[in-house]
Amino acid sequence: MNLFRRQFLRLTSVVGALGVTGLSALELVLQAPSALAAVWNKPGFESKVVEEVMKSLGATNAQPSAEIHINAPDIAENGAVVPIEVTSRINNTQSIALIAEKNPFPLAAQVELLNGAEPYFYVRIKMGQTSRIQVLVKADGKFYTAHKEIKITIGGCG
Amino acid sequence: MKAITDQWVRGYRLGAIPLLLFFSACSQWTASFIDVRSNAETMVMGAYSATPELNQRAVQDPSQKICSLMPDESLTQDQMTFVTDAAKHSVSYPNSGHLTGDWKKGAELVADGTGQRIVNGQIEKLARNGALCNNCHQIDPKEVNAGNLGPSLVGYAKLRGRSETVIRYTYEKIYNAWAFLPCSNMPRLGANHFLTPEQIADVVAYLTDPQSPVNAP
Amino acid sequence: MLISLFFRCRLLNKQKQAGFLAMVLMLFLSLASGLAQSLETPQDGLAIGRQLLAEDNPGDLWTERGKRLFHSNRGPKNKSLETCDLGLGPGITKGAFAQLPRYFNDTKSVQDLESRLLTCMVEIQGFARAELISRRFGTLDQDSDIEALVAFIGSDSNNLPMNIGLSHPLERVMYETGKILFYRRSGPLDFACMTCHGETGKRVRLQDLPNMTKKEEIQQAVTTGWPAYRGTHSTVRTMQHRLSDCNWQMRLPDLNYASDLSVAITTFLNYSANGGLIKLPGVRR
Amino acid sequence: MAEPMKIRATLKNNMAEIRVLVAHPMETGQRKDATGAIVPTHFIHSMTVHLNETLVYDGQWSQAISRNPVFALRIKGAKIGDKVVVHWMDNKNDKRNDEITLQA
Repeated sequence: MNLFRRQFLRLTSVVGALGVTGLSALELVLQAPSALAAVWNKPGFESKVVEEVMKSLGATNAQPSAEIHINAPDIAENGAVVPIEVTSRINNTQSIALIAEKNPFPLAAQVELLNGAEPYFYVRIKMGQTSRIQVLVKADGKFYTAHKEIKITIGGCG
Repeated sequence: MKAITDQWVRGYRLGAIPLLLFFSACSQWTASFIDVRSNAETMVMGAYSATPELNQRAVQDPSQKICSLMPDESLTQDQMTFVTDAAKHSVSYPNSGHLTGDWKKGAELVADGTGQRIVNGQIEKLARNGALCNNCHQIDPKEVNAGNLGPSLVGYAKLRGRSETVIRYTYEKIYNAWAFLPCSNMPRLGANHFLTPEQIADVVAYLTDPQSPVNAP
Repeated sequence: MLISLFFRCRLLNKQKQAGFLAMVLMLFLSLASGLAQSLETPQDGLAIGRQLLAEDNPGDLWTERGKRLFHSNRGPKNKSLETCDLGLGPGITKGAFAQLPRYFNDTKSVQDLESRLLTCMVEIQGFARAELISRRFGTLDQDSDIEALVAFIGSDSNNLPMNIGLSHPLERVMYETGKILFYRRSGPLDFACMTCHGETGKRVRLQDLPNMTKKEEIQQAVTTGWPAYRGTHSTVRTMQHRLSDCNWQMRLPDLNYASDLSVAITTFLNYSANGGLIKLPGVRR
Repeated sequence: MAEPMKIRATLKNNMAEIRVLVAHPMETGQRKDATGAIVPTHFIHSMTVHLNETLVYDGQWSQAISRNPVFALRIKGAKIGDKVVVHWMDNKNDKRNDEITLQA
């Protein structure tokens, strides 16, 4: 069973028990184009603490890996658009998650790569301040991690 | 006030554009007929709709006029003397008589690129203007966000010492750079009332104090 | 050391000399490249980010929206812009940007893309000029139609060379006046355009400043410049916005939208960029 | 209401690279508008990609993704004529599907 499906089960039971309204996990799943689409990792995305994000992913024991390559600027001249490209060379990479440690909500994205999708990830994120970004890769059920410091500057003359 | 506004508007209306329309019927040589320089001034008057006081910023003082050199022009000896003399006479000093202030205050000023900008007719509300230095100069060797329009000032006092002559030169250079190099790119920060004499003294301290990161070993 | 090597060279016979020179050259190159690597300029740390940001341009979304806006019936008169003459005939957008600013007979004036759009949107679609001007620059709360239209029309000259004719006398006047304005210093900071854009390799903070007195640089600046997607603003900005922004940094009052001054400077710059291949919208910080 | 996405695809040696531009405000819930009122959180939380009928990319996003999002993915074993379908949904239940057919 993969990471997100497990979460799906856990979350739907939470939703069921608490009767959470609004953006309900169950609703999301029902509206997604495929029954396989993951449910939103609410505890992870709404957490303000990196450790709790890791817990939500089940990645507390992630091992550092040199097989995760992060291509991102050392200095970003605009915190509103920080491009981050990740390539994993770890066999059987299943998912990639991105954490900007000093953001108000550190977990920025998590992506499950299935059925031929390469262990590759690219997205642009907002960063409020200079911070370390952490990448978590799940492969063969185990978690691996790599990180990079990105300095955010105020460009222009200001 | 009203009179100035009227003059502003009238200046534009009576300006070169209607004249150009008249000439445009003629031929290729129109451009050589009309005085493009006064046409440029007319356009400046038509480009801004702020209060007369703010519009006045776009009007050139005699030194700015001289310093607006076109690529094929160079300063005459008389112009050079005029600009330099005007600059030397402009300099005033802090009431305290001290040309060096607090280098830590100077550090904040140097990194600050804001002040006196206008949006929707309003000048930005700030406690003080920044000194804008890092826009163009590398000064603290560790500052990443620094420009290079001006020379690097890293190790300023290590290279020059901090004699009274150096300190006086530094103060006056920031106050009015044109006193030393007429028409240089550097703004006349003191003479244009962008910085106060006390703020300039703080920046001088930042450049020359042995404790300042600028002069770190 | 190089000097002593040079003198030794002279003592060698010609065959050896060639080999020796090659060796010296290699030594020099390796020293130079080593030096280049050890020099840590801030630009090195920025390079990856700039490269990645240039790869995908959200400005393309503005281009698409602008195209839809151009062809749809809008405004109090419920008309499209398909009768708008941008200089090449009613509704012709392909290649129009490459020849702007230009003289228009109906308004008896030289107009850049934006002042021309204002004319069309007022005359053809019936929009109020003041209303259009108040919404000229998009904000995070409200998109600007003009920014989208400019992205579309600009991109419809892609792969064509900039080709300003200055065939009408008034265009020549605009060019000459724009040139004077480019060098004109004023304001509390004594700046002219030239102050920042007259030398190669200069930056204000971390932002590279194109040298507008050098052909290749001005071509690059104009043909890949504005309209451009501004990352910090999350929208496409136009040339009028660029001039307005420079003007703001120069501590001058708000520059009137589509003022003669702005058209004159644009005429000077665009003419100087003639021959450069257009690739719009650009991408900027 | 949502604007179409812009999808670019290149196909080389059975490897497709898909690059996507999305028009979306991605509001963090921390910004104030011109009147000083807080703009409510509004962001895409689900981004999926199907190759033909098969789910290949199952993304969950937060409000930290930049305004007008840009993302990319690579798919092995793709061929000419394959259909790539991109779908997003945001926290206001606004959603959008766009597709592209792979070409040589």
